[in-house]
Amino acid sequence: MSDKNGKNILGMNQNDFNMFTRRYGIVFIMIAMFVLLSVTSPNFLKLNNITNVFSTVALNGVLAMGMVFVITAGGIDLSIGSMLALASTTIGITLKYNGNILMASLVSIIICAIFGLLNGLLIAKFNMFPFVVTLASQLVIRGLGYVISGGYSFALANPSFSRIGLGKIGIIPYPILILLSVTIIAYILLHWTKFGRYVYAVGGNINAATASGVDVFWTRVGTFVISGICAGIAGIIMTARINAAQPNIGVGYETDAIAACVIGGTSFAGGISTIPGTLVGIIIIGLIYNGMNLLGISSYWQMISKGLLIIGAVMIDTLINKRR
Amino acid sequence: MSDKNGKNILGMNQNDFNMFTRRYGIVFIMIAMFVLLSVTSPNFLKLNNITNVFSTVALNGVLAMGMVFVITAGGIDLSIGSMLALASTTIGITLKYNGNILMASLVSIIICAIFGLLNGLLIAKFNMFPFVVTLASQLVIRGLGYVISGGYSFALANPSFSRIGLGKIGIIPYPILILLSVTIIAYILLHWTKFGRYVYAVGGNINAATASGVDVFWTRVGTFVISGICAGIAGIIMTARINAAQPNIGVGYETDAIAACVIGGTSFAGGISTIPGTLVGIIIIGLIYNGMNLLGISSYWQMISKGLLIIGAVMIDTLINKRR
Amino acid sequence: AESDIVVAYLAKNTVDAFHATLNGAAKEALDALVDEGAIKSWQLYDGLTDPITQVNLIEDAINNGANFVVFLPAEAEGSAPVVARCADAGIPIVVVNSKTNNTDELAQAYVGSDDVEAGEIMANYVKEMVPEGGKYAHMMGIVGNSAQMQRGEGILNILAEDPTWESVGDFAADWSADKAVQFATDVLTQYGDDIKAIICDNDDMSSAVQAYVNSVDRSDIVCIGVDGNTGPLTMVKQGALGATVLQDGAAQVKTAIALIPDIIAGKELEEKDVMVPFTLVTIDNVDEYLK
Amino acid sequence: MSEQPQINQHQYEYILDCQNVSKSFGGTRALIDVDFRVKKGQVHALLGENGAGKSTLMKIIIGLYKADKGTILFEGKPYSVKGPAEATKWGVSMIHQELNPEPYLSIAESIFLKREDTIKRTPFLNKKETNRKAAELLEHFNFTISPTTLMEELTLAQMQLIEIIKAVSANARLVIMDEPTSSLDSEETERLFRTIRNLKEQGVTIIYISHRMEEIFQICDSYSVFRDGRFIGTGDLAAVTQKDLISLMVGRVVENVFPKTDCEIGEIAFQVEGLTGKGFTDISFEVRHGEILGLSGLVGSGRSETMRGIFGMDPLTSGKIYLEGQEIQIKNPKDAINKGIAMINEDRKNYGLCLYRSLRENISLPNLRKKFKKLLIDQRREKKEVGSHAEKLRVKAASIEADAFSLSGGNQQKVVLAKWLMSDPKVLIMDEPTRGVDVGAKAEIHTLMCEFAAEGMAIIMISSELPEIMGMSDRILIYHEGRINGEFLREQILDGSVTQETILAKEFGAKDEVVENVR
Ligand SMILES: Nc1ncnc2c1ncn2[C@@H]1O[C@H](COP(=O)(O)OP(=O)(O)OP(=O)(O)O)[C@@H](O)[C@H]1O
Ligand SMILES: Nc1ncnc2c1ncn2[C@@H]1O[C@H](COP(=O)(O)OP(=O)(O)OP(=O)(O)O)[C@@H](O)[C@H]1O
Ligand SMILES: [Mg+2]
Ligand SMILES: [Mg+2]
Repeated sequence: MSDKNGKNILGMNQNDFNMFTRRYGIVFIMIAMFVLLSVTSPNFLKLNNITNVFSTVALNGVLAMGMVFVITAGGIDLSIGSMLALASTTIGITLKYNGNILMASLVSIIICAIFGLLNGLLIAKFNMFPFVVTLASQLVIRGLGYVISGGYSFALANPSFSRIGLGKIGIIPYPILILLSVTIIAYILLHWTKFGRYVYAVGGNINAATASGVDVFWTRVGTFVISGICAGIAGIIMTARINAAQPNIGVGYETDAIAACVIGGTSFAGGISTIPGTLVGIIIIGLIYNGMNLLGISSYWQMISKGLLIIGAVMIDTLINKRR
Repeated sequence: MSDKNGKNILGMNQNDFNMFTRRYGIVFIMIAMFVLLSVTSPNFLKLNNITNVFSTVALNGVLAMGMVFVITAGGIDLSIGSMLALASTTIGITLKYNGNILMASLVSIIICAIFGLLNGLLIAKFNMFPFVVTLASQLVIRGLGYVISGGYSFALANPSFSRIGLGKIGIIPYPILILLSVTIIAYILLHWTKFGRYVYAVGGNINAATASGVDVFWTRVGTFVISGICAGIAGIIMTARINAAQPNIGVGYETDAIAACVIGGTSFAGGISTIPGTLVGIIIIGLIYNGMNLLGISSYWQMISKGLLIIGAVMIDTLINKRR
Repeated sequence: AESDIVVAYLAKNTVDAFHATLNGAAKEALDALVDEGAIKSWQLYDGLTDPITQVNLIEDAINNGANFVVFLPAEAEGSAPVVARCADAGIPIVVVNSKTNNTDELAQAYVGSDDVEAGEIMANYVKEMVPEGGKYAHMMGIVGNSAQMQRGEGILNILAEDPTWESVGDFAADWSADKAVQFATDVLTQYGDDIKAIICDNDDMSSAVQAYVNSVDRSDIVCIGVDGNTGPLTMVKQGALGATVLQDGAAQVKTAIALIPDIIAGKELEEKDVMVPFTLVTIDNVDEYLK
Repeated sequence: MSEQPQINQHQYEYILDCQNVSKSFGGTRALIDVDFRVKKGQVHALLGENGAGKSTLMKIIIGLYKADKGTILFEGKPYSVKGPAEATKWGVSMIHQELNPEPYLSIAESIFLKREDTIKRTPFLNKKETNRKAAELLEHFNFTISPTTLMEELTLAQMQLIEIIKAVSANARLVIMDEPTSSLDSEETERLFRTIRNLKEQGVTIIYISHRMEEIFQICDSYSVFRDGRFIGTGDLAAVTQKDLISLMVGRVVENVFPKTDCEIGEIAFQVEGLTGKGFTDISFEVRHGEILGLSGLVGSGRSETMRGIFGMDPLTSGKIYLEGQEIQIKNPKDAINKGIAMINEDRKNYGLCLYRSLRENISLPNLRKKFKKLLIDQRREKKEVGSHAEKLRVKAASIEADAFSLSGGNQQKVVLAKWLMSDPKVLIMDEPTRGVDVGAKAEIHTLMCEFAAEGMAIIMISSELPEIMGMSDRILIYHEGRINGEFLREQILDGSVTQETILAKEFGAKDEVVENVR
């Protein structure tokens, strides 16, 4: 998936091999889960179910694609869950007064981007801890969502908006297409552009980045803006899927996004991550939910399994890498 | 409050003065809030209301007293909210089969302490990030709470358990007494014992602590055990107050505990905190809720105010100290 | 004479669609009482769907001078101390929407609906729409919540006895539309055409699930839920959703508030438990309820 | 360490006896079968170049590292400790080379960390007693400061003094001092020496590590020399001269290490005037195309600070900077790089590399803006250019996709070099370019420096190694306490009119009349 290993897989030396297992060890876990589920559940491999897994993970996936930028640059964004809610109410209100789907989507993305910008500015300007800032801004953002909606949820004025969540092109539902586009853009941005390089440098060693002429301030701010934009996009998918503007949704969604990044090999210390890895992390979480539903395992055990899987993934990562 | 400034306040030098404003600047905010509320709300200064403010903050206060140890040692514990739920179900079940209040309380504290120990061991042994580990263990702990209760809430078999939450000695409700005891013990532990000194040393500079021969491993583990114990105690108060075992309770309670620490001047980087400061942080959060309820301000604005206050407190702290 | 009654309206929360409607109706009714001079003032306290918060808030309310309480419990068990506290302090309390386990002994009155009835209405509607029977799934609210438990009981009352119907499981969708859709997709994959109905504990879920099944060309599946929120009602009107069970929250809270003057006056109430019936809303009667 | 400790007649003569100690870090062999003995009651100098393994052996003794193999006897008893706490119990304490302060503890708290007093028969800290004892200690060392001051408020030198007090006050029988004077001035150094003499009178043994030769002869009784992780020799200081010691330490032919070639020196490329900032005052100098300007001075004399100021990493209070005759403004490193200035930082780990990223990313990082103007990075061209630079510098690595982390120190340094070389700088600032670099690599880097100069680059080199300064510079500026205190030309060194002693004297602040200045 990544261009990096291509030519080294044959004749890999120890170092390359480590790099390989580190980066893609998690792929084997995903494949193992696929195989296990195909065997235990006759319905798993049905086309319907596979598209279903992917359209279910689309929402979380888009969030994770934003989160991975923030974590890679050494931050964390706890406010995306509440941004979902704000996006949803914004869409509802815009549709009510304007009716234009595109307009509503844009407004929701822009509003979330602005709050991402504020997060980033507070963090980069005053050197405050991302955890604390986004923990606090999360309250403010959710509060605003309630204030502008008065706490009411309401059906969308333009019912065709829900096609974004439920419509298809051919056999592929829109949410999957959105996730794919976001993933491709994220891949290009993180792995192929200068900005992506700077994100890795800032997360890897902020002093070295400064000394190499990287604009650390705007790089950090940029990651939070990206996270905001992704939250806005995810908010559109979510609003369309539930076909209503609800200010109380999205609680705890940051957890799954962070989990996807971490399972996908993103280091919490910053500087290490891949977009394909994150995608795999997202799919694994989707498979936990889907597989356990198909097998009739209760949601309590799903919760427990997810927790154990996160710990397991990080522990394996730590043991393979033996480093902080 | 702390012994350090006592003799220096008169004839303070610049250094001491900085320390003073850093540590106790927040006290002035608390006093300002007291004055403001006394003026604007005729009911605020009633004895009943004051005891009520304190018994309301008792739960969050006990949690914050555990959290401050973890943060001071450079960690974070996101699992305390779910420990509340586990404690609650444990108490319910123990009371059902045993009926002994003391036994039920002990069991709940021990179970939470064990999960704290597990958190700590994973973090200190494998050098995993506290955020990730406790984010994951939170899911496991809450899942277990659901599993052992079957997801159902039920009234306590021994109704006199609720006296812990609602009873009084003289005019002072038990929860306040519990908070006071926990605060005093935390104060002694953090400010007067070797363990406390080591907590500061580990959070301040883990390498220096190692070089000085501090047992970094067990110090870190210890802080998580303390946090677990505090969550167990808070679980008792909570269960007694609602007089029921509820597995779905305590979601998001870690936020207020972290906020109390941060408002009280605890540095997220570790190594800086005071117990009196944390207590002030707790009271300030309690005053936000109580004051705004008395003034009839909606819960949306309470949420927003809390968020802004956290950002404000940290920003002032950053500006005063001008350091990472 | 000036009334000295200060009403504390202790809400379950201010963020769910259903409760937002209910709180809106309460505001109207209470403001009217203030205008009439029947009460002096009133204030809303937000319980944040958290029993501990409610237990704390009742103290704030009392300190703030409240001497009458209208209470919407967050939990049947956990919120019970609120009612006990009022009884202790001699403050009259009217419980609305769902009962705490001590409501019958301690509260002045209860106004609500019988959630078992709601479950039965849903089940009967499903039976009527699909006479030949089949498999159905049940999307639950947050497990352990009394509305969730009683609605489930009502569904079972009807369908468990019916040999033509078989449950494929109860799913913990936590009242959340998004989660319900996720479960529904998995259920459809697993059981395909055998699925004839998806019964939800609220209609945020049922409307979202119906929209989903329609989008995968399974509009034959009957989805139904409880509440009668604006969104689902709109869908009923548009024909996208067959029916919803209206829980007339507004009527509940209005009825409860209407009791206040009588209770203050110390009048004997005709009935301590006032039940506001659920209504099945279909395309035929939707216009009455959609404003 | 399974062998039985042999009880021998040295038992009472040697307090510490290390035999065949080896230690590797991944591929780096830091210690190879080292023997190291210290006689009781002596001040023993441990000498060796950077990276010789001195600190590593000391960290093994204090319990921070575990030896791969070897035996250590302490007063004849087999000695193996799991951590510093246990070492303290044996009577060993250490002043670490890298300062490691506990920023938020007070002086008293940090001196007595892990040795806290408790109130009698309670577990509670006796802060009064701790403060009193600390005050006493501070007074004993003529250090007028309140024991309740926080460590973070102290200057580097004060922190160093506290570290010394902390180690000395532990009532140890063996005190290890790893470069204790690196941030002390001469007066404070003299104070330390008085303390050392005091300790010696009390029968305490001291291992003294320093790169300052004068100190060694002033205070030490005996010496051991390490080179590249091996034990080279030991003896009494009375029996050797400074020259002997240096040749023991260096032990290699200098011509290979400093292959300075003469090349054409052109126009003035870079000039600063009256530069002042934190740590340096009124610095003026110029460098020409093709010239290597060496900056020499004692540790802490302000050379690095000057360069950080020029490069936009720290603010300047005043002064002007000219590039090829034009005045330029540099607000941050980005400006400097855009103008064609490159700087190799002395702190490779913190400022040089992103250790967990690939060589390719590290090398192209400062060059992306200039060389890859398109939206997307042309990865094929990047690989080609990075590859060619890595090849030119003969970086030894699995591939350019390997993590920087996996490289040896010398190769890491070459990667840093490559990243700045790729930016085609007009001016190259090299702060300690060969720190922690082995002989072979050192010679290679020096060869490369000559090549760059021949291509017309202006090079400013800071080095704390006099041979490197003398062997590589066209011109040498001497720093003393943040000011320039002299200037020498390569000719003067070649004709022998300027020697190490002359330069050292200048570094210690000698006035002009002592040493003849040609300019
Ligand atoms: N933690 C470590 N990990 C990897 N390599 C290390 C580590 N510590 C030391 N080394 C390497 O071991 C070798 C010896 O280092 P050491 O610090 O002992 O040298 P030294 O003699 O103290 O040098 P200096 O005079 O510069 O302090 C060096 O090559 C160094 O890079
Ligand atoms: N991290 C630091 N914090 C505070 N002061 C420092 C720090 N680093 C250096 N200093 C002080 O700044 C002054 C100049 O140090 P600088 O590093 O520039 O010296 P130098 O001549 O480059 O020596 P070297 O590079 O050999 O250490 C010294 O007084 C030193 O004590
Ligand atoms: Mg050393
Ligand atoms: Mg330097």
